[in-house]
Amino acid sequence: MSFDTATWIQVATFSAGGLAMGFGAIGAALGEGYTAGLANEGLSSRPEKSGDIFKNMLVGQAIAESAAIFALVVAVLLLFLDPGAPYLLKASAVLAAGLSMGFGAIGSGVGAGFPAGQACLGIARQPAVSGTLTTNMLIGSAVCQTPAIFAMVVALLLMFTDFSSMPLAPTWAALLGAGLSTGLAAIGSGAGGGLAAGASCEGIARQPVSVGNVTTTMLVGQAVSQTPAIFGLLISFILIFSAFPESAALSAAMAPLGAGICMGFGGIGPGLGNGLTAEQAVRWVARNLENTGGLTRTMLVGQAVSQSTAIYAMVVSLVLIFVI
Amino acid sequence: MEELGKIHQLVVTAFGYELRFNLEVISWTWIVIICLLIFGYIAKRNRSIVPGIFQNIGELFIEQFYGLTEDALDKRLARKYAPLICALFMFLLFCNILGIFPHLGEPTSDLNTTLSMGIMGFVIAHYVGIREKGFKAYIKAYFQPIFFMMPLNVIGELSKVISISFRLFGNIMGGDIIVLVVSYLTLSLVLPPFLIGFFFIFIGAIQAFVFTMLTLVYISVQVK
Amino acid sequence: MAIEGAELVKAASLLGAGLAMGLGAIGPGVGEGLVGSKACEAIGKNPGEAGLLTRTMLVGQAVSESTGIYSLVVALLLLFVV
Amino acid sequence: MEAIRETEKKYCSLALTIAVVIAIVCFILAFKPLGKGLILGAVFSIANFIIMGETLPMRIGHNRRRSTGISFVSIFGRYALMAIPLALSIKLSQFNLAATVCGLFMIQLVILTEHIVNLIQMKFRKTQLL
Repeated sequence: MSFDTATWIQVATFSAGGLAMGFGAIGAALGEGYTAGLANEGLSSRPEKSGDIFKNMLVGQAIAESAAIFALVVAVLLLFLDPGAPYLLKASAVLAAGLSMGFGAIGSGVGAGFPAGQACLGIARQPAVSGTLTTNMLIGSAVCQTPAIFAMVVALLLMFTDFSSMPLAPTWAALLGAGLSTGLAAIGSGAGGGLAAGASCEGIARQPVSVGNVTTTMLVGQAVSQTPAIFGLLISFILIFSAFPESAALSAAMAPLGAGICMGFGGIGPGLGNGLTAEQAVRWVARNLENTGGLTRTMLVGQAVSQSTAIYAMVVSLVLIFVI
Repeated sequence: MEELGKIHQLVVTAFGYELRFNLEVISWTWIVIICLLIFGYIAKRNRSIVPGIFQNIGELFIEQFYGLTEDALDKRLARKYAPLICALFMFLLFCNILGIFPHLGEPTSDLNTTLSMGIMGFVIAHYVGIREKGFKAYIKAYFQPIFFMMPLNVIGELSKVISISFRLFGNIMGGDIIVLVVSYLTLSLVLPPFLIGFFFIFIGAIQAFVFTMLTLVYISVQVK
Repeated sequence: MAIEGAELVKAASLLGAGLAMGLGAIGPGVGEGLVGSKACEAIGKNPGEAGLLTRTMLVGQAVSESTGIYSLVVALLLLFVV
Repeated sequence: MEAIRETEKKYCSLALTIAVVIAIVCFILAFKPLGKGLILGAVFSIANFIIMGETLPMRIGHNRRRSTGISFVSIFGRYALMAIPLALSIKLSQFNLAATVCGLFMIQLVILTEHIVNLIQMKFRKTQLL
């Protein structure tokens, strides 16, 4: 049973489009479910504030869905855009684009749900600061979208760069690796950034005077949580743009694929871990305002140490790409 | 996109080996060093009770990092190592934000710079450890908790150098590449200035602080 | 394209190195994050002991990082020895 | 429900106004596909937002798993709607693709911009008081 090149590309684009949209929607749905659950709790404790809570939920959801809309855009582009002259490498490139966008949207979708939910709960607890809470929630969930944006950049690069002059044999694996690297690494960073943002909304509801310090600590924590995603993006760019010499050997293909998988999975854990650390730091900055400096310092050191495994993964990936 | 990851090198052949000098990185590093020296000179020139703007900035750095060092080490060691920590932070901070100027890049986006800083911190930490605890106690620490953990303890120590230097390198280099690729994709419209602000100033400051803190922590772990 | 035994072993060891380090990084990453989060919580409750708590956190993280270092060692062995 | 309607009205009218203004500028400068694409995207973005607001109360009152399921179905329904302008702009040359994508994010951009402007105004007011 043999197919021609055009058929292979078609198979790849359809599966990639499906993957991108499916995973993207799952992330957003999980986030919205979390929001709805906490909004329920808030509504039951203070039904007379239902207007404010609904308003906040609507605005929060509109922002939280951006990651899913990125996925939608990439999926529709994959499905409807004319692929141009068919060459076999295109199939691998579009499949990688779908994987990157699909996985990348999960983390941001889930992550943006945390601040939205906590803000709904917070409005029920402290209705006087609902404006500040909504603003803080929006900043937090907008920052959560950066890993999804990274994934979209990689997906678009994979779709629109012309690979026709590249040799097929190791490049197909490099492109798949590039997609997996950013896509998987974005899961941890997106969810981790969301945890920090959620804690900041909770903290502001508890102690409205702390808003300045809490927002700053949240942004610093989120920025450090994005580091694994940045490493994933770095590996992706290297895999996309470096020219691998042609070689039919299986090991030449497995090296870049292994590099991508390594960085992708290696970014999940540290991203989540950084988010957990940032969550508690932000929570306690809100309760213990005088101690902001000490908490931020400990958070940064703790996050830096928990990132070291992502750095080992990056080192192994770089060795796989450049040394082997 | 061809300039991605390309560095101007001067290759000198000597004794059958090829010595490579990254000329751009060396010149950037010297720019940072000269800037810091000028800053130090200006800050120190007119010392007074009411500080001028440069003296104020200098005092801010020194006060902060002296306090941090005193927290991590004790008073006696802090007098000795606070200048190192403070200078390390200022150097890395200047390095990381040098890239916002046109035609200049960050010396820290080259692995050689960060790795040499990391190795320097590593050597200093172990030197302090041997000096403070004595050679015997220092060696003994490797055989904790049981003696055959020795190889893993050694690898653990060495991996600290890797993690500290690759973290800084990865962040700054990643920022560089992201800015380059995004400017290429969006034809340098609107977005790159914000990205440059985020990566070079915000992330650069955070990572310089993290690097300095970790060096300090490695020293304090050796001492305690 | 005939794939010989040695070639297959080489390919599998490269992919295996990637998988070992990648999957091996998840656990320690989350674990160290948990240690860090608890340390932040404790410092929030008891700011006076910040120095001691930070040191304890670092020791705990160093211990939980050892599994990450094991996978790094395994990955490097797979890359350079096999 | 009044609050939801009000929010919808505020953001939708703002988004549509901005889209139309930019589109008119584009028409004057003879970038017709750009303006058309922007309006197309913005209209569907607004439709998506309104449907989301109207179905919001349906998600309340269930447990988390149930509301996750409902969200999943509603996302797929709404995104099938939002795929229409994208597919149209890919197939027809009279709509610019990039402008359509920008239009699809109009609501989000308007919300974010409004809050950032609020934040800056708040900062200014605080410093004036001090």
